[in-house]
Amino acid sequence: MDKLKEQILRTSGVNTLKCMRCGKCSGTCPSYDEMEYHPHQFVYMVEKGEIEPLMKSKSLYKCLSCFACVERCPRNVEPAKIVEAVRLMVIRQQGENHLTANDIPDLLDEDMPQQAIVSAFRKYSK
Amino acid sequence: MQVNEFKPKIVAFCCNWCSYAGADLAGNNRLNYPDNVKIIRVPCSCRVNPMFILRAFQRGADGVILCGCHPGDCHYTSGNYYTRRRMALLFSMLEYLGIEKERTRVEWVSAAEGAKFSATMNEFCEQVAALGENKRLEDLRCKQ
Amino acid sequence: MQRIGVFVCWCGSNIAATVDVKAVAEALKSEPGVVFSTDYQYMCSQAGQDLIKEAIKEHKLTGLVICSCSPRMHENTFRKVAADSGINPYMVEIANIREQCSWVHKDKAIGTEKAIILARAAVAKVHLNTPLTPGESEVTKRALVIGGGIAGIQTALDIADAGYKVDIVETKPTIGGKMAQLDKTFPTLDCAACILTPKMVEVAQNENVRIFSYSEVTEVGGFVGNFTVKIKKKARYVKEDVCTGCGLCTEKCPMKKVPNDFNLGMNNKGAIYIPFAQAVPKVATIDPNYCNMLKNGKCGLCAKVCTAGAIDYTQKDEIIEEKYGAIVAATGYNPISLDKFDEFAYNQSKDVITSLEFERLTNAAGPTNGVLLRPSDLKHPKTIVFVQCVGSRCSADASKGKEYCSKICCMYTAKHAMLTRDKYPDTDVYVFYIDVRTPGKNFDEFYRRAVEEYGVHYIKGMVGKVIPEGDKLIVQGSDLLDNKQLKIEADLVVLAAAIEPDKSARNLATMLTASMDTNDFFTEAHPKLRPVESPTAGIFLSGTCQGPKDIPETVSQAGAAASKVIGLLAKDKLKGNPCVAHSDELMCNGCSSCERVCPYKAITYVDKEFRMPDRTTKVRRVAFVNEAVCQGCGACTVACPSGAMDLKGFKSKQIMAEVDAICK
Amino acid sequence: MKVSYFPGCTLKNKAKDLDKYARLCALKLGVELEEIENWQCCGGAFSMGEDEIASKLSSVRALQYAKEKDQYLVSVCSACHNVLKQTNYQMQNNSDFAFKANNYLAFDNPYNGETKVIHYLELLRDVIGFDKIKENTVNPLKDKKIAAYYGCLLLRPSKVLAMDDAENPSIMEDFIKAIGATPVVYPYRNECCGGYATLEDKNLVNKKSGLVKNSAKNNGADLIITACPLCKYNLEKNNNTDIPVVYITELLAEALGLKEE
Amino acid sequence: MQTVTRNQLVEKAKELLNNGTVTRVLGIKKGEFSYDLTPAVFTSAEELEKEFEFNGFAAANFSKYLVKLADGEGKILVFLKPCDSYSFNQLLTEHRFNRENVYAVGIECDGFADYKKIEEEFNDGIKSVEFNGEKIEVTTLYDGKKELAFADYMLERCKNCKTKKIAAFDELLTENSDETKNTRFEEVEKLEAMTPDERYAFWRNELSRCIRCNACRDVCPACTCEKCVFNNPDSGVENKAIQNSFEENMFHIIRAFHVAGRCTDCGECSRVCPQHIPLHLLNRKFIKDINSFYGEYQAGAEVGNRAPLVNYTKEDIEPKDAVGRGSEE
Repeated sequence: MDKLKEQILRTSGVNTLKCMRCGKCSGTCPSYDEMEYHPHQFVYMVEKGEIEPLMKSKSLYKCLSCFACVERCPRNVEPAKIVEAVRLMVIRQQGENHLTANDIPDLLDEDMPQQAIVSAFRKYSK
Repeated sequence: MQVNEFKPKIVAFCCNWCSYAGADLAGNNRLNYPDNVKIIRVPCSCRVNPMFILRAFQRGADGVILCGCHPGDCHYTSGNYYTRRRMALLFSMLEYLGIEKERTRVEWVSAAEGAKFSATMNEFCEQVAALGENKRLEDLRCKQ
Repeated sequence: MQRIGVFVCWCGSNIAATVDVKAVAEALKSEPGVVFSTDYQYMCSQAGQDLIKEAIKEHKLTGLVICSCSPRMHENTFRKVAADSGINPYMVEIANIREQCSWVHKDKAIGTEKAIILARAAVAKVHLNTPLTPGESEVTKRALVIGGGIAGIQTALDIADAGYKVDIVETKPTIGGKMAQLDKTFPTLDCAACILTPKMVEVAQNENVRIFSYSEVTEVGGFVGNFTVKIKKKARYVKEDVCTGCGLCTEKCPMKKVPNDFNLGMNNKGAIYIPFAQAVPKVATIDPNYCNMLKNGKCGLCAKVCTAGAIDYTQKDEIIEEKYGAIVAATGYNPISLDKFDEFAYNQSKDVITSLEFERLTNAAGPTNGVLLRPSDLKHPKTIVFVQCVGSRCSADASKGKEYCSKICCMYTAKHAMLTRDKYPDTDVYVFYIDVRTPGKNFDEFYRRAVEEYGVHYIKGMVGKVIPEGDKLIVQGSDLLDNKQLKIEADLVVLAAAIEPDKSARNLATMLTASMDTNDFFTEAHPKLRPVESPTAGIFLSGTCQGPKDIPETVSQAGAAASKVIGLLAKDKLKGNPCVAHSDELMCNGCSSCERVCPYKAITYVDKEFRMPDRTTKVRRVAFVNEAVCQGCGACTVACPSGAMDLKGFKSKQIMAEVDAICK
Repeated sequence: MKVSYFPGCTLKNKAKDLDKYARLCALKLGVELEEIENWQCCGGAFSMGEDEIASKLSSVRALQYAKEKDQYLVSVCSACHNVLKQTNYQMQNNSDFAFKANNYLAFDNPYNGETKVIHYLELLRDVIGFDKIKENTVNPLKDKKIAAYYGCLLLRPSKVLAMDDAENPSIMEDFIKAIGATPVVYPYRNECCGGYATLEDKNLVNKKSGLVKNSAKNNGADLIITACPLCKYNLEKNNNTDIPVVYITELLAEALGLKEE
Repeated sequence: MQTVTRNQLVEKAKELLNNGTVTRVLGIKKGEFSYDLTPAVFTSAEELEKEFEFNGFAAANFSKYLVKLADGEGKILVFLKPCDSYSFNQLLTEHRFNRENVYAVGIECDGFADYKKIEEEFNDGIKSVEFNGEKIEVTTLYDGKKELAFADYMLERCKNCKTKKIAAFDELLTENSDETKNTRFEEVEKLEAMTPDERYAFWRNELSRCIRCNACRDVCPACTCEKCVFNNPDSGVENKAIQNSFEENMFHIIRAFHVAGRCTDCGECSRVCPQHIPLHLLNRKFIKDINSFYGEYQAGAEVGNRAPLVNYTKEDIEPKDAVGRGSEE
């Protein structure tokens, strides 16, 4: 098997073969319109081994980890875990952090809770 | 395989409806398993009296495995549930008497699980072979 | 001492390629008791069979060992050969040297050695075999059909037509089942009532059929040909034979707020009711949970208006006991509860309904008299979204829904969509589908017509969420082919809920000792070759209790089940399986252990007088096996502490002889 | 009764009210929130990678702390709660992960998911009981129509969070009823506010939060309550709709007469 | 020392004989020595006065005798100690005698002395053993009179008495008690903690002493089969007399399995074993496993209970998970 795909499957713990291509994940995704690749495509493309386009896509950072797709998937595929695994694969690479400490001051306002910063860091950088 | 490698004697009791059919399926699909496994057909795993198992050990078997339908799938609806209790207690007792627990096994094999049958037998044989001959329960006089 | 013949089959090269068949035949010659041993290319062929028959004659054989393929293949063939030659068929044992030897070993020396051992074990067993004769039992010429839907009705009609008596037990006050609730049927679009109600009348008028409506099976005993069944006739507080079904009471009943379950709670009925106009039997029933007279003794209006004098507030449940030769389960299905799927807002909006509710909404006898009005405000819905596969095809670890495809939803949804567009062309109809599955005569054509002629919008994708906003339902789902997320403003959402077996089926299966799968569908004896029989002898399956199916399939299965029942009832006596348990009364302690493990209630106890060594007599309780009920599992033989219980054909000594032969 | 309490970073800072009133109200209702010593930030979001271990260790430490005290582990912040519950679930069901986590932390007694993690709302419902809140309500919020905002983290994944029906929840509505107000049920109450995307995609967050606020308002609510500081922030930053957002604990304090003016 | 006295029992027996409640009394007959006791049937007040005995050695479980004796004319009186009462119920569950033919008087029990232990203490030459309160007075040929503490010389089963509750009776002669103790599995646990080799060595040492006198089987209240499998040529395990390894390998395992789930742990097997083999450790292993796998179960606690081996649940433990579980707990 393709190494990238193997790594994604291991990190995510997802069995992409369980997907029956119903598209409910994409029907439910709140970030759908912001995404170039949608949740069902993440699952399908990983299954086909087309990982690189996903790694390059901004869609990775649009997933809100809201678990709606995980909750509603009739096949218990857990698409969010696939998105997360691809994102981890990217940000674990040297110099590929999507967010760095230097970016932060510009993004802040005085009401913003710490929670926003720590969770964004957890999702966007290593 | 080396020629002089120890080949344990394995008696496999198989229920007629699931496991025996599973073994047949292994045959149909040409899934090899050691020849030292010999199958005895019983209508249901619950037909297997602990005395048969002790008898096998007494007569020189090195391992005994009992195969039946998966719990809930018994052809006779509940036979294998009794098997499960009987064998849990018997095997626990044998272990308590110092008989290696790796010599006994219950496995649920359905009529569709030819691959599982073959894999189980390979694994069980290997496991028993690693223990060597059963000396603790056999009766030398029963051997020829 | 037995005179045993050993017959080693080559099975062409199947066996002969890995087992030296001649060496096996030769080796077996020296086994004690073996007087003849030979090999042949195809033992199961006519020539092979003749060879065995010759040998039996020539060598006066008393027992046969056939070294061949699995006994599951040809045991019966060789038993018949034995019987034809005057040997008891149970004096035959098979050594499985194909599936469990030649096919799984490659080395010929090893295969040959194992084949010899397997043959020896079979010889050791045959030495201890005894002739067995199957027992015979009488057949009660009456059948019971449990469930009065289309499956039960058709089964009963077919059995009755063959001249046998048959009883239908139905829990509801009327027969008719789900089909009575449907509007039109696919793919012909004829109205369900028009084709069902004549059958209901026919079954009611057939002199061979009795209908126990508003009744339940509470106890099943006995065995194939001889079942004893207890049926509880629930008190309906109306004398069934007196009530004329005029319906006056139902109009006068002051209690009007009883949810009408026939219309799935979408409107109300009285506390005394007749489910629908064509109900069979057409008699009233009082719901004791709502009737004021039954609850607190105040009212009694129905009794006053009933000119026939049919009302009886003192009626009690009644237990009827009847004997049957065969039982047919036809318990049907229900849509699943949608509580776990509230992303579709079924519990949050009245305008999200199930397909069965949609049937009632479009049915002329339904709550809206057949005019399609949505439940919340009784307005015409202008946009309707149908969602398929709600709760079907879910993976086992998804912790909700069913793993199987409910099979009928694609077709009825196409029907609903088509009928809506036909009657209300100004309505937009969308169907979200994962796959459209339409195998069946004229089925796909039907679905294509919905798309091509009626302009139903089929969208490949699934709905993620239904958002009730104002008086609209925003249906958010994906259109996979267009790679878009859609938000459709709908007025009505119809969910094709998965179907599941009726809840009563599990309890019934226990009573019948019939097996079920993990989804509570009854299991058939063989998925291909015995699809309408349960593995338990004398129990047959009809309709959706066995698996999801549509009406044509149900009716054909009902006919098939009926033909199996007729085949059984046509026999005067039944032959059983002779490999059954037998208790040696001299050794039996009467301890009940065997009775407790018997899955078939085949063991009873009798007090028997025994002569003691000192010439006195003693009465002891001993086990008695009903050989017609016993299926021969052997659970009792191990439970028996004294070893009094043994299993014919698989006696302890026989099995131990095999063990000894193998371990030698 | 005492319970272990994991406040989380934001409650120590921007969301002090959420924290303060949580403690005060619980105390009034007979439960002392004992802050875990030396707790470390949960990380804000649960990392779904099966091979992510280090990022979950702070949660395991908190869980072990509660286990040793034999107490419930309570948090108010939806995000902390979600991370703690998911980590606990992984400790229970993923033996490989549990083995590695225990190896890292080198506890005397290994931790295997023994602690029961509950959200503050569960504490109110299951331990204290909404009836008791009703009894202690001195200032019933009679005329208030309140929209409960669950967001995503409080309910999902429901297999793990196991707190309420994820699609049609009732715990916050029942809470609102207990303090004498009228709950407003609206369809967006369990949809995402946009979460941490607020840091870089204001537009996305604005859209998502707008849907929630509009929906609440359209259904007649005059107030939204939440348990999550980030939700509150995101909702408040959206100024298309004018509807106040407050923490559940603030509202509870008001009802119990503990609110400082 | 027993609180219940011989005279109490004799008086009760006479009363029930006189008023016609029973026609026979099951009890113990005096022997030459105080420890030499034989169960017997008494039919008259005179016999009772003369020969009835009850002392610190009267440990025999009476229930098994009812299988043969509960058939005669009229009712038979049996005195049930807690241990006996469980066997009594178990036998009733298995329909082994007719309850209506028995009148059961429950008597409390404070434990019995183990003659084998006393004997070991004195090698040989014991002339008499008397019971006096908490003391046992032993007179020997060589050492004269010696006093032993009763508590130190109790039967193993009494030291680890599982319960003092009398589970079946028509009337109680003394108080019933709820006292229970949970020490009886300690020995089993010790064995479980050993390695298989150590266990094998332990059991080989014990079981190799077996002389196949069959006393364990003959005294066992669960062994009441019309025909014992060991005497039955058709059973495949027929074996009436000693063979070299059958005893060590088969006999005791088969016997223990046969009574598994039905054994009430009355301890008679170990008490009567002339070779001092701790047979109860086999039965208790089964009981311990049953309790841990399928929930607490006491055979004979109630009449009609379904024994664990003729019962099941769909969630039962798998054999592979069951084996060796004892040592992990």
